[in-house]
Amino acid sequence: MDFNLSDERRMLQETARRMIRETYPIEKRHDFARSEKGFSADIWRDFAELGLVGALLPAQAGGYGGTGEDIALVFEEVGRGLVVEPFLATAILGAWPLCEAGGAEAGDAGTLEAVIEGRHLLALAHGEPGSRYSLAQVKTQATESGGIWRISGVKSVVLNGDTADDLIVSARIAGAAEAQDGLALFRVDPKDEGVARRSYALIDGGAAADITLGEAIGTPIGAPGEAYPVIERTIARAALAAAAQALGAMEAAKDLTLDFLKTRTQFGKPIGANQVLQHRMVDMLIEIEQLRSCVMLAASTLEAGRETRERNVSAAKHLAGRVGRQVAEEVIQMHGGVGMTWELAAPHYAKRIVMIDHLFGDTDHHLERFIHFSKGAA
Amino acid sequence: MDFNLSDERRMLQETARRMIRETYPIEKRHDFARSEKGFSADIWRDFAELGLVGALLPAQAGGYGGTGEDIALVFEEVGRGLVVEPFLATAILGAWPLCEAGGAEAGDAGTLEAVIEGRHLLALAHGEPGSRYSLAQVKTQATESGGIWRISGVKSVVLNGDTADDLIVSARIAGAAEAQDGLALFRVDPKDEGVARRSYALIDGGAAADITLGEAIGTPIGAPGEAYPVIERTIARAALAAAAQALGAMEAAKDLTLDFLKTRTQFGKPIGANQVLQHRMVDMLIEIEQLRSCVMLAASTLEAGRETRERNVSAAKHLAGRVGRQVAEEVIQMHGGVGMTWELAAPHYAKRIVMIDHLFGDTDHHLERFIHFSKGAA
Amino acid sequence: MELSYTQDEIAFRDEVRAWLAKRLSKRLVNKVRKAQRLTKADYKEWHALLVERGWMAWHWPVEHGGTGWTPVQKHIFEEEMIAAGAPRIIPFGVNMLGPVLIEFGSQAQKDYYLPRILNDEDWWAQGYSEPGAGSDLASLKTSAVRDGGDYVVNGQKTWTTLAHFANRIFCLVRTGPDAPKPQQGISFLLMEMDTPGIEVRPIYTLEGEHEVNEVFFSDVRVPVENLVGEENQGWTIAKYLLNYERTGIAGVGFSKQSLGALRKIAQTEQKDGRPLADDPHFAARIARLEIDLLAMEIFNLRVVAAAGEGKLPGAESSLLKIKGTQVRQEATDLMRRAVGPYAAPDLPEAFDEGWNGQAPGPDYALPLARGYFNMRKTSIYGGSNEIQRNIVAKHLLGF
Amino acid sequence: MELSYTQDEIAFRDEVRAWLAKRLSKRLVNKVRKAQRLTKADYKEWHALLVERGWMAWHWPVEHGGTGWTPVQKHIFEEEMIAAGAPRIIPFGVNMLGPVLIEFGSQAQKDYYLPRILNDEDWWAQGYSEPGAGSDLASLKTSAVRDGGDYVVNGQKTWTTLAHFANRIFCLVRTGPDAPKPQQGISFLLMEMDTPGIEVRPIYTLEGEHEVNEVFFSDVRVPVENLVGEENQGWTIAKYLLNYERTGIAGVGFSKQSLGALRKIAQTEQKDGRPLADDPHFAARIARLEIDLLAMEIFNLRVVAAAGEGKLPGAESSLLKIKGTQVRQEATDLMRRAVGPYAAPDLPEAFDEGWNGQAPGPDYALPLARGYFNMRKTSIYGGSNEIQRNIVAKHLLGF
Repeated sequence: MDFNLSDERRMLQETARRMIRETYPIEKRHDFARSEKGFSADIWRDFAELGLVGALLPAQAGGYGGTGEDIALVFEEVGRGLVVEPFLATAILGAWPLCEAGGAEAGDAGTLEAVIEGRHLLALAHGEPGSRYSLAQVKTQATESGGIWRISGVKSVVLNGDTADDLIVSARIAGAAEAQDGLALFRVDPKDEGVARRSYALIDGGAAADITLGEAIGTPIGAPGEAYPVIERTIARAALAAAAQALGAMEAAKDLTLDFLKTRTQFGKPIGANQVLQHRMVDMLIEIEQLRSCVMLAASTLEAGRETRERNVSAAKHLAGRVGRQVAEEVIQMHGGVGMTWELAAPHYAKRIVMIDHLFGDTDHHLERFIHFSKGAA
Repeated sequence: MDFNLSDERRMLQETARRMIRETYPIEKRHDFARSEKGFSADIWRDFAELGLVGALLPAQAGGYGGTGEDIALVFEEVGRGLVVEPFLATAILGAWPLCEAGGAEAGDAGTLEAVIEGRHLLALAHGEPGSRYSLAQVKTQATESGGIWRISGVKSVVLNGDTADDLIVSARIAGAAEAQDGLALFRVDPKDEGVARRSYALIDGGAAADITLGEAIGTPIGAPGEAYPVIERTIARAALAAAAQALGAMEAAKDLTLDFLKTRTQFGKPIGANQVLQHRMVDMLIEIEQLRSCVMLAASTLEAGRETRERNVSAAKHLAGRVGRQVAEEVIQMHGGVGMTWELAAPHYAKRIVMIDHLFGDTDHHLERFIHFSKGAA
Repeated sequence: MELSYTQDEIAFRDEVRAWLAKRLSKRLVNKVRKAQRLTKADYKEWHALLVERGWMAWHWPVEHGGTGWTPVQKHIFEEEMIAAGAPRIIPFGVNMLGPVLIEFGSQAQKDYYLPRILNDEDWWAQGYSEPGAGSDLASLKTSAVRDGGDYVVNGQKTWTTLAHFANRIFCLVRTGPDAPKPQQGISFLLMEMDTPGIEVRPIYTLEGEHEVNEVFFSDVRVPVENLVGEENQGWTIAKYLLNYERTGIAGVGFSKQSLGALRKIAQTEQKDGRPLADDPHFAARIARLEIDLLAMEIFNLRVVAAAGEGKLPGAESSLLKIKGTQVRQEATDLMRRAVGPYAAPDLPEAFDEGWNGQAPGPDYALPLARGYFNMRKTSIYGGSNEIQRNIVAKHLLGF
Repeated sequence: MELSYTQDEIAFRDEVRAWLAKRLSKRLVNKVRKAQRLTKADYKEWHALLVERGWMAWHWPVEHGGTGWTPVQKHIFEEEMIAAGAPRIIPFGVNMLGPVLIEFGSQAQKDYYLPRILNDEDWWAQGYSEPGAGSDLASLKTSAVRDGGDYVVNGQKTWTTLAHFANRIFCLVRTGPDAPKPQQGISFLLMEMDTPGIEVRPIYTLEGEHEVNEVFFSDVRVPVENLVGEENQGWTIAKYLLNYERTGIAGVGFSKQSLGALRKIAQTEQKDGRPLADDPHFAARIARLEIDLLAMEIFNLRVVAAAGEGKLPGAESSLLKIKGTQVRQEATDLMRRAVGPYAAPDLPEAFDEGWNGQAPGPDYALPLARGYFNMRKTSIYGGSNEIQRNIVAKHLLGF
């Protein structure tokens, strides 16, 4: 049993933390987050050069990491820094289907190399209006004719969908609207005339897009009809990343709040002299440590069998949502009036923490999923 | 809109409160609760003489009350005094089916007169092994032959079942095990050779019995096969009574705790000087006021239509369970070590409050029931 | 005990309801329902209706042009306004300064200001909070120094709601810097916003909205006649207002509105091909909220009814404030949950009246995350819930 | 990072597991599983096995006859004992007094008492708490006044677990009544229970059980040789013990046992004709508990592993204590809920070994309400959760 990071990982952690701390003050972050792209292309290339994208991908894809531990580690720092660059969209959601299904092909290897170098952006267009958090509910249709696949449907809230150089699109080639069988993934050129993108900002910073596909041409990734396991594993990675990101954001928000409680005075003493606030901080601390433990567990079993992987990822994501609400609300409440303002960093952390619950399944969704994958363990 | 008690009810409340406070110290209560009967027959007669039984029954049954408001009022005092005498078993669970279904008949009128005078005890034998909190799940069978009804089955945790002079027994004459149709109520003489009773104490004081019926002879109450509405209304009254009892117990327990916090010192100051305990007391206070409001609402609509009655009773009973756990646990926790001892009254209140959640449906059961009866209100 | 309204109260409710149905414009209701930004003109339109009907000063006694309503009537009026989708009545003039002037103002002040409030001629702002003196008003620093016939005011106020719409402001200022206790040296002063030396700067909230402001005072000269009450009597006035009857503090009407909207959303949103409202977990969340609200409504009415019998709600207001904000916040939490991924898109332009674009998801989803974050303020302003608990601990529990 | 046990640790676990399977009697396991009252003879039987195997002093260093186990091994040992259904090891001699004597005892004390603990010849009780000095040990009043070669002890101890089984007791007593700080005048004293003037009176818990006691001291003469450490050094010793490595403080093993039992019960109990475990609300309650426990197990192992690297867990123990008791209490709460009406019957006689009656409901239901109420103590004893939060606020958060 060993809870310590290896030397390589410790270095990766320190690199990421330092770079984010030094180059990413909150004002610049807001500028990036509110820009048209929703992030900074320059900073993204800097992150890539430091190896933070490659750390999220396995060797066979040209990366140098990609384990659960790597993902948790990088995304904890992403969360701590309130980073809006497209780590999730490009390095997890976009790249992993390529790694898994087509990593060996020359074409994809070139793409992944460009991804790792920060030159190529991806997005996963999977969710649809009404699909909520269901992974299998796909109504977008793909049909083949003369060796050409054409895709039609609507994809919603595609993270960084507007700026992606390639879209990874899920579509149904057979089966009922909620069947796991019959799904396929395609690479779609966003400049295809059958692709219409509509971009918008997200409330916690960054951008997403709704994408309408009308007979858009797609290149299959992996065997059409058998994409569900790839989607499930990709979303498991993304959910772990989101939980780790929430953890990092909570740590930072907790530290800011602690600092505020110690320095801001009211009725002639620091606010933190109030025992109730101290005890509530302790309760936050406990739950953050619980979340950290659960993220570690999910990270360490990300490459395990399906039941274990899904169960532990759902435990972590459930807890991220449950603890997240508590922490976000306490952070605002303990800051008082200034906790409601744009000016401070703390409320932006609160927004990010809460909105992570809307990514890849909320706390209720993952509790149900945990129950489902626990049946065997009873 | 008027939240004040009428003069008559205020007098009833004062009478009950004074009598219970003066004649019912906690040591005597323990003696009653741990006696073989589980209560004091003498005290029961005193209560009846004061009119506290009659207040729970309507005029047509010889009583002088019986509205939701009367029930809530008396049971709040029963809860405040941690009373173990068979108010629930006799005056609500036993008497109301007679009132509703057979109150006009001469035989039952005599019984009810004796009940009101404290000379006759009743018990409702309805729950069965495995029926949990379901009202319709009755496996006990009744069959008629030559004008004689014979009843066979097992009834569990029958409140005051061992000391009842008459048993009111539910049984099925038709339909599937969980159907609402096909239920009947019978009056059964507990001395019938087909009746075997096994008595035991309850963890929060008082006694109950498991009752095995083997071809026991029963007299129908109301029309056999159509008893479900009577059972439902009776249990609604009982659930309201239980919620009001929980409310009274919580008020008393809260007062004891407040007193303890102000008088017991630690680290050189009263325990109550701790701001965290003050704030937690305030949270208790809020929830107790919420419960009080909900009990008032359920009481005022007890005679309304089925949906309104059941919905509001379930709201109150749900809240009694939810708030009850919080209050009971805080009461023990705030008392510290002595909160774990037999000697103090506070932990006995905590036990009563928690165990009320096991009567007539717990907090989850009533939340579901509330949802069910809210469908029309959306 | 009778938990329903009397015939008279029902008649009153119907009168209010009918009036609102007739007079309140669909345009305004639509903006309120869509959580769009209300302009100064919107508020003025709404206030004008109230003025016309004689209900502007709905909190005041009859002799000053008010309605003389009972607490129950006031409660009904508030509920009906909210249910009808009316904008809120800006309270600073009519509900705050008005009662203060009636109690403490000079005859000249009453004669001048009260009619202007009654006719909605002034837009008042409230200058209480300062940076570092939010819940702790006694530590405020803005100073007013007597110089001839004027006070010269220097300092800063914050959280000044809609000060950018206001032409007047009432402020607590420090006139007695050497008073033995900090709350003894405070006075209550009226100012015009266009007095030289007053500057309003916006504060942007965490959703990026401009609703509150900072107001800076540098050498602002205010005539001595604008002092309300005695010099250094400001604390008494502030406390009078704090204890002033507040029927709407629990926000029951708002929560009922939210709950109704939530139920509709949960019926519309799908989860695995069925309405979200049928999901046992979500249904349980809604039901718990609904039960809390059901109880709180009775709790609130109990306090209102007691006020009608002359029992001033003291710490009970604090209990209602705490529970009320918990319920309101929970309602907005469930709304953002209900719409799943569609809670995330943020289109600030969609909250302007002119916008006729298409929301990424369902229309109703757009304001929900904003609403959730915005509603966090309710447990902070007007005395945070922590302050409220301190008050209850002291006054109701005797700690 | 590697969250699983090493090969060596797995081998150790298997060794412990095999030994327990072989040596622990079915009779004892049965009593533990049924929550029956354990007699003194039961504990002695279990202790004798440990003595025989050389694992009695599992917490001690090798040089004093202990096991020298790593924190991870200790953790494994505790988990396996609980999983096997072993009684608890009475900690007062072996886990509390032993380490104190090793650190502070005289050579004579070590020579005499340590072997007797190793061989389970003494049953020690702990005399710390007093009425009015539970969490606040510094205010204790039991006095020890020097008189020739003896201390004369007067006063009262309380919450003395199983003192009615003990032949010896270690006590904190006040020897320096005039010390400038109250914690400076305290000493650590060993006594024999049959010394004249010592009287043990039972305290009955809220379930009516006798597990703890009051111990009264009137003019009890204790030889000066029975002082451990220096006179007035008692506070240092008490604090040493408080910070002494506590691997089991989170009670993960107990909670895992409870969770397993709970899942079985929920599979057996029926709700509307289906297993309760399939009810979405109950399933969600169990799942939330399970996730909390899953997380806490890793959290606990992180602290254990850090201890193995020499990092003494300080305030982390407090975090684990708080969360640990919350989880244990939640587990017992769900168990009593699970059995519905059958939680209510109480048959005190059913918890004696001889009882072979029939429970009113299912066998497993009988101890559940008792277990729920009994488990409330875990957030009170050993420093209440409020005290733990104070400790964390001070030491981890720097308030």
